[in-house]
Amino acid sequence: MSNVPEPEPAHEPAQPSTDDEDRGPLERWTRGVIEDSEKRSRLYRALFYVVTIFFLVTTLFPFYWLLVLALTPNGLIQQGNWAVSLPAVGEVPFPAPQGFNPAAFLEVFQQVPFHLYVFNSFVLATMTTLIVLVLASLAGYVFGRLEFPGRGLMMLAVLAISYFPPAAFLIPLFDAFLGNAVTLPFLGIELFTPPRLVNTPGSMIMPMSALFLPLAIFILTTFYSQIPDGLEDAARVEGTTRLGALVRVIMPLSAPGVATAAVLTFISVYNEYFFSSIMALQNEPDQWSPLVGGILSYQTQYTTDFNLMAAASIVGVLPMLILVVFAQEKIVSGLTDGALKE
Amino acid sequence: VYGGESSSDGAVVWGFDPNAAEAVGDDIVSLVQESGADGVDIELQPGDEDTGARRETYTNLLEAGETQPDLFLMDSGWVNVFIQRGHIANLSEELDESELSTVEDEYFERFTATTRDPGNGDLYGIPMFPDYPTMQYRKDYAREAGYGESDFEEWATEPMTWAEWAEVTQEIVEASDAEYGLATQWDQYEGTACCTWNEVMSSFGGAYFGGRDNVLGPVGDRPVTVDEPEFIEGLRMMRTFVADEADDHTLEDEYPLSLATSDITSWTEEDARTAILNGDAAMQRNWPYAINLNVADADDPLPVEDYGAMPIPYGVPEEEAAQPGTGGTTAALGGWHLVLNPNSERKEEALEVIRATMTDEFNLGMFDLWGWVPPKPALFDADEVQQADPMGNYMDTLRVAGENAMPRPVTPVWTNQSSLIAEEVNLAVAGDKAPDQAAADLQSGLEDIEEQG
Amino acid sequence: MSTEDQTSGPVRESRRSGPAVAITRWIENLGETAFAYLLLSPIIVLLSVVALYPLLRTFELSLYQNVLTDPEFVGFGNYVELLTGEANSRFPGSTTFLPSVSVDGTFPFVHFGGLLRSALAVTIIFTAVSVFFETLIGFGQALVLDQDFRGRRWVRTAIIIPWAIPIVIQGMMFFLMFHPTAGFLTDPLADWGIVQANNTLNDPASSLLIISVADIWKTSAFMALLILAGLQSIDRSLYDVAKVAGASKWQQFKLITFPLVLPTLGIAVLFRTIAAMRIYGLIDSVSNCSTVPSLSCMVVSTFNTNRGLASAVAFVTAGVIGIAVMGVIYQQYKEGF
Amino acid sequence: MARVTLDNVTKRYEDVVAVDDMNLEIEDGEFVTLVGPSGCGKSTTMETIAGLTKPTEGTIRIGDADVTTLPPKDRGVAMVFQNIALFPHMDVYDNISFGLRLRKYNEEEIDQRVDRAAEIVQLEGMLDRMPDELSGGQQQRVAIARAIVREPAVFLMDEPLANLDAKLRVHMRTELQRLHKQLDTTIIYVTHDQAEAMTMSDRIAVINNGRLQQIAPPLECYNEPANLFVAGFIGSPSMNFVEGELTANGLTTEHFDIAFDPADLEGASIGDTVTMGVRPEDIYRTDAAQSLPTASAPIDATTDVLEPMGDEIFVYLSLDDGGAGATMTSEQAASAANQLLMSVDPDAAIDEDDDVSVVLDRSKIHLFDAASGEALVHGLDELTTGPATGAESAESAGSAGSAGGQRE
Amino acid sequence: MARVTLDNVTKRYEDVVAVDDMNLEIEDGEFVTLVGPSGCGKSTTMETIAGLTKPTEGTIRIGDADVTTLPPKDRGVAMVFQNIALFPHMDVYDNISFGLRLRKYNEEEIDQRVDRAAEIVQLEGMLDRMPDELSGGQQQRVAIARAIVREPAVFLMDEPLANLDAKLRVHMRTELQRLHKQLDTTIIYVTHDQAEAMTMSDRIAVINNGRLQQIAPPLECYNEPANLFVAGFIGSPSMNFVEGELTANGLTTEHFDIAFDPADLEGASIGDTVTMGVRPEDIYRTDAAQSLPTASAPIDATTDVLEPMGDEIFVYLSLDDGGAGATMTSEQAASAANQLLMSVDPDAAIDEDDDVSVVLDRSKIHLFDAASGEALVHGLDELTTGPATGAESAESAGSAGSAGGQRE
Ligand SMILES: Nc1ncnc2c1ncn2[C@@H]1O[C@H](COP(=O)(O)OP(=O)(O)OP(=O)(O)O)[C@@H](O)[C@H]1O
Ligand SMILES: Nc1ncnc2c1ncn2[C@@H]1O[C@H](COP(=O)(O)OP(=O)(O)OP(=O)(O)O)[C@@H](O)[C@H]1O
Ligand SMILES: [Mg+2]
Ligand SMILES: [Mg+2]
Repeated sequence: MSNVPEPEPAHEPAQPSTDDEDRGPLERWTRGVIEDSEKRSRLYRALFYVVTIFFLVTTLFPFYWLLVLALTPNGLIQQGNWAVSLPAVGEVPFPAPQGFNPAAFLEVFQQVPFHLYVFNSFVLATMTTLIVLVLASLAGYVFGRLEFPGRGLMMLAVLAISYFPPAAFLIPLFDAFLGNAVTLPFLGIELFTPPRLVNTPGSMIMPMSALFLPLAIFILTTFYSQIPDGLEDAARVEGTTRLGALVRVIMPLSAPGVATAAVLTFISVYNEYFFSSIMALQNEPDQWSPLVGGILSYQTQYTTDFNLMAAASIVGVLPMLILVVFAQEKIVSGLTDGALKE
Repeated sequence: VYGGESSSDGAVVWGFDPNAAEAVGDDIVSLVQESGADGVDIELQPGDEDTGARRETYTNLLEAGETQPDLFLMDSGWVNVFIQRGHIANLSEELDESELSTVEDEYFERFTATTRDPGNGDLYGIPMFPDYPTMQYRKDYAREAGYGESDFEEWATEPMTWAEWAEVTQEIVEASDAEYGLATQWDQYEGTACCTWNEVMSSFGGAYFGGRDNVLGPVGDRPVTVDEPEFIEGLRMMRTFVADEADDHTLEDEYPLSLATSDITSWTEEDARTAILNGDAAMQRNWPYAINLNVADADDPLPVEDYGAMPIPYGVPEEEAAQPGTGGTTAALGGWHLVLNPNSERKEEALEVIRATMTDEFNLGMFDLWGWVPPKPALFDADEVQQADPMGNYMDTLRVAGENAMPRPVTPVWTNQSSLIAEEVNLAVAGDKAPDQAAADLQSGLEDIEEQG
Repeated sequence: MSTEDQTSGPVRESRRSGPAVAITRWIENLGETAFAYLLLSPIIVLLSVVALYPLLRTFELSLYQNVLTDPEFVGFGNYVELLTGEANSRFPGSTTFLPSVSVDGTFPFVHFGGLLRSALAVTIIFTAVSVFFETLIGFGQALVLDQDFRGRRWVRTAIIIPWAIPIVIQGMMFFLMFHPTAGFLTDPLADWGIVQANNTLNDPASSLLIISVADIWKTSAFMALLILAGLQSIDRSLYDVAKVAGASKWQQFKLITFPLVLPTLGIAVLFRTIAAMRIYGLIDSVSNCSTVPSLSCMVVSTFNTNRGLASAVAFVTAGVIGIAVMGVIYQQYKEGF
Repeated sequence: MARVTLDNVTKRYEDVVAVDDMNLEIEDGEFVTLVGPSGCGKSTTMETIAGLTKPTEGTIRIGDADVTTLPPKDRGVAMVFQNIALFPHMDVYDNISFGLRLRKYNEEEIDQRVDRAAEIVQLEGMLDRMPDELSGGQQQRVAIARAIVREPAVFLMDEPLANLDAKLRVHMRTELQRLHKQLDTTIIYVTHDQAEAMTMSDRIAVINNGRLQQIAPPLECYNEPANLFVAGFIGSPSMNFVEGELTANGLTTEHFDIAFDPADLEGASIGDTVTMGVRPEDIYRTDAAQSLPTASAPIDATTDVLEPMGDEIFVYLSLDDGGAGATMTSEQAASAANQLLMSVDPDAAIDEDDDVSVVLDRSKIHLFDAASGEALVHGLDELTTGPATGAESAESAGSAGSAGGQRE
Repeated sequence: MARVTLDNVTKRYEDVVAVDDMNLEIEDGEFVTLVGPSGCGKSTTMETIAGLTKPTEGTIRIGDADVTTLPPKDRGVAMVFQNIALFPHMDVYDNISFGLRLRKYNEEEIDQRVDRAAEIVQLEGMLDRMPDELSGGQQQRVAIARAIVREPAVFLMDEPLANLDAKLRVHMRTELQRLHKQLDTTIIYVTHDQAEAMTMSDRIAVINNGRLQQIAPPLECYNEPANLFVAGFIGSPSMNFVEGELTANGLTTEHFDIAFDPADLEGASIGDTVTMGVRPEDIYRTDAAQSLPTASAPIDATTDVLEPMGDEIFVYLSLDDGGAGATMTSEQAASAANQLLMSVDPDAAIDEDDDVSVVLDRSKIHLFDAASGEALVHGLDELTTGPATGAESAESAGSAGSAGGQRE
């Protein structure tokens, strides 16, 4: 039908013309892939699975290694022979369980009251996450959606806090949390005497909130700034305040970002031990020492019980695993399903 | 949720050694109670196995004014720092005159000194046990090489030179199932600097700071004597033990190659202990607790007949030592004291525990239980000690070790120095650095630290 | 007159009286700037108390020599010692990392003597390597997770879970993998010449490599999580437009996905860079500070012996990080930050 | 070849059938407009053609190739999206040049084409604005420009002019038509603007509930709607519908009769219920209809409400005295049995609540089967005015007033 | 009281003045439509009233209160946004009930109101869909429902019906008008649909370039446009404009003259350039205009293109023989000096390329000052056909053919 000469110099430019001779099988295959969408999508899928499996293997292998260690009686570990003989290939260094000693897991529980540590970790992480989310949401809204003088500077200041090694905060905070008077730096003027906070959640939550706040602020700033103004406008006309719009519209719409900030904060706190090990003076569960404190004290007390260490580590990871399995389903993939319209 | 400050209501909490607490904790508590502190609840709280880490934890605790633990077991190497900071209770004020004089009269004063304020001599801790390492070995393997009880008896008290020892060990390895000869601790950590290397170095007539008299100072006014032939010689010997092949820095003519596993450069005490227990190593340099554990409390202990001990071999006799007060067999002096938390809310009970630990009964009981060498010379010859099972069998060796103990160079700058020493010595023995280069670098590094105080 | 007002039943907010309403109204009427600062005030308070105050104190501390035993005001003495290399001997790992390339004395005041040079070099190498690979791998993982496929939930869990591992456990894993007794990886890797066969975890280069790999293993998940969130908030209809306009998968990625996740990616890289430059815990649990002396290592290892110096190092570290991330910040700033 | 063919295309969402067994054949170079009520499946049809949605069933061909599984980028179509969907991170220039850059046109060519497109949509000088700095209409114009720069074989345009003012819309229509001619492209177009559909299209496809109702040239849809739905949908205000019964004399409704010979009527027989339809402009006041050769018998009515529109006035006629509520409007009037909507000249002297007599243009009366809605006949002028057996059958249809008459 | 008053409101973006010194007084209960070309500032004006944008200058009052700084939620306004802006994370029910839930209405009341609103916009049964599962028109209806459930004092509606089909649009118009009456609310409305503007509004505000051009009842805007812009903007197709010179005998243009006495004309004197405007429906074929009492002198022309629209046909008349390109359309015809656009009955017997003679309805001829664009007069029938001094001044304007004449 289109015998009409093309009116414009270029419609869509044609695919580079291909001369068919002298092509090897690989080239033919390549061309087949380029031209045949069916083949191409099969290739994509194959590639996709290869990549996925690669990621799975690399991330999971260390856990497998822990499991092997935990199940192998310590005596066998110390002989350190991990070679596995494969037909044709010969000896391959690969850890396979030698012997089977699940008792290690029980033993670990006899030594460390994991349930108490896990409880502490959850309380600390939940409270910190809540505080961080609330504060970071406010800041994210301010930085992401408002224009005001000093904005860049404030963001820089918040960011700069995270430049410092945590140790830089430690001594004055520790002093203050011991109940010593807080004095104005350089001037020596005594301001007030705080209550003794060591061994309480407060002494851990406060510094950890400050520590993890900058990341959350930056994440939320990015996400909040991307919500179209129109939606906030609509909410405000419907009768919300600016903060109401934040809570009802902007936050739910930035849910992937909020969830990510929450997950990152929660995990970070759960795994934090610098502050908690110092503020919980003896890493005892009744001093609100988190799980890491428990595992750590375990590790440092029995340095050659490799199987027990591994078992303790696995036990320490389990709550997180469970949380990630269930929470991510609720938080992250719930959102994905909403966003993914295919 | 956690209403009360403490979970162990009413108990005296005692910061303790984790290995002992795990293995014989209950027995120790009963022993204390039977030794006079009956009616006192005692809870042993295990600390870090690494002495440095335990010190930091205790520093934080005491600085924070925590009331618990009420009692601490403190390494003789760092009690002094706590005394300086005023972190621990002055027992001269807490104890009766008679009790104080007991300490003065009955204890090894050289060891007790490490728990006194150097200024006024006040007592801050009760010595629990001095610690001297020995060379422990598998008699069963040695027998396979043709050695017998007479040899063992001689070895128990007569130190060998490293060359003799290496030859013997080599023979044993070749004749037995052992994979290698020597297991010891040689990681980059305090234990290498204060102890294992200190012993080898001293036995070659070397010293960090120009001899025994300068060990405790004065910082900055003592020579650094590291880049010296005897120092390098010792390093080369250790390198030779570890090396697979001869090279410019090994002394393969004098010592066998591969006598030790190269793994020792990542090892600490427990690695070494398990290596001999497993039967991989023929010999192991370690503290007395390892004897007790390996022949009594381990899961699969060795019989006493198969486990021997000897003083650490030496490089040069005392007379030939380049640095004053060194040479001959040398055992790094370790040991632990019991100190009192000044903030304790159970001071009375705690003092009762302290008093109980001062009894001979306790000292002997601990020797029996866990191999804590009694801190009182009189007890060394006591029948109970000689008959203690299994530790009594090793008393002779321990005495030799004790007589040749070398104190640790603990000064305010020691922490910095020890990590530097451990690093250089570790690298030299691992073959990552030439021994003379390591010595030279260490020399300048230590000089810097000395200068800056 | 409003019909809304006439309806019974509902309580209109504006009708309710009381201070809450008055405050709401007052807040709502604030100008943009005042409103911004009002919302920021709780953060400002929190950060002043638990961040600003301690930092100032620490800075004060850094002007003293060794506060514990004999506090003596030395002004910027600690900094000078640090920069001139005089303080080198107080730190671990002063002589081991990298063959000593002497640049001493090339600058009038600052001597990049052994220590600062190794710490800087270690920190920068570690940061560059780990952040680069984490970004790459994290992006890949995020793209995988953004797909819809059976078992996505489990793959996602698997990919995230390393991030949920406490550093002490992570360190333990890798420590054990290369432990001469318990580990199994040293020999094969040494055969390939990747790590040193003996004393692996006391060898600077091998340890740095292992620590980097350990960090990449764990922290790619952080990148993946953030990037995934960015991916998911992209308006899907833009892809429709792009598809119809003729964009191939790659072009969609390049022209839509990438620019739209760029802000998130920027944040991820920024924070990873900062965190990587403060690396300490992993070093401590896999190897040690003498072998892999990072900047934070220097802080921690002097902490109990010389707090003045430790504080000074902390500030120098912050300065170094500030300089290092300037590029990223500038990028973000241009994006409208 | 850019013929677009849909064969039995069905698109089902969980519980909704958006497109239902659609068969559509659009010739190369044709301009087809899809019209239909909101939610009837126009956009979905477009999406299946573009390849953005895989049809649940059926095949789609562009030219001779089956493209059902081909990705959008290989189909050679450009689309203006109903929701506009500009790339928020690109300025106007980058948005417009997007497709060209993808195809690696050289810079000059791109510049030139973008300039031309921007000129067509009258956005010169806004090329460096970001989308959020544009008004709604400006955004829509960017979307149009983005599609037209590509000059592809098939254009899909989903309500591209909805947000433009009348003048600009007229301008854009012209431009689109010129483009259509110049490039000889196939254009599939969705609009709710009847004038647009009428003036621009070669054919109009009327869709309802996902089903194609009629596809025909605009005037055919207007004058010969295939069924009740099309008749009611095309034309604004809507056609008047009155239900009645087919008698021997023609059609009998509640208020009036129309005389014709039902025997001439295929597909319906006496006694059937049929619906009569007549457009407002085909109702005349009896006095103004002298010139009308095909007038029906006069019907008495009362004027209810007048709605002046500028160029015409809508008059709501009430057929019974009860009258309708004052608020009844065209929409209701069209379907209410006792109401007729008539449009008259703006100059006409007509008042509210007047008694008037009106006639219908018989040649413009449509009859539909009330049950199936299918059209029976368009224009009664070809039918005889009475039963074929009657003597009056010879009577000319031209004699106004005689054909049927008022009933009360 | 929900009077809405804008006093000297100006809104400036960096380099764009979106609203320029706008003064607007909208009475309580009034229905005012804002019209104007794309980008003229309608949406921005709405936003300032809603409180979403702070005006750069000026004050806004609702009722008696100055609300310039009041937050949107306290202004008692509801708004339908041009870009629809549904909350994507809420289903239809939640979207509609959003404002009610904020105000803590009880569940029952909410349910009831949502149901009613859903019924009005014909979305019953879709309440649990998510926005992305709706068609464009359905989304827009949700947006309308969201605004109307609240029943506030002031409604702002920015092209609320743009994506709806003609029928639904008519329905929605009716509903909005009923709501307007029932609730007695003030409605400010933006539309590009002239019919909508005409039928619904009490007054129309015509805006151009951010400036208010005219605010008046619809027919006034149509019949007595204040200036050239309004005249050209209102009415579709657009008014024909021909530029000419004012002479002693009336208006002289390139192709024809219109006779009147310029002395009667205020604001212009002989020699001035004026623009004459006449709408397509006010041009008649001479033979069909016998009944027209106010016809001008006949003008000879050639028909160019015919554009059948169903209910009318647009005829492009060429005044000179050169003719225009075949593709010239209403838009160009309106402004081209040698073209006139005429609309005729669909039944009219007219062909392309016919020679025809046409007359203009003098009573519908508008004159504008060509320089300022201001209207001079609407309808020349009140003016005498010649200079006042001439004897012919007594001549009745009713005599067709005598007033002015064709010029070649
Ligand atoms: N954020 C902004 N920055 C710069 N210019 C803007 C911005 N928002 C709007 N404008 C400009 O202001 C002018 C008025 O915009 P407005 O949205 O009010 O137009 P409108 O009359 O609603 O047009 P339409 O009918 O196309 O929706 C337009 O020229 C637009 O480009
Ligand atoms: N993702 C979806 N899930 C469920 N139903 C859908 C989805 N998308 C569209 N629909 C439904 O399919 C039908 C057809 O939608 P479509 O968008 O094609 O309508 P349309 O003809 O374009 O209407 P409009 O004129 O309002 O834009 C509608 O009833 C709509 O509600
Ligand atoms: Mg649609
Ligand atoms: Mg607008």
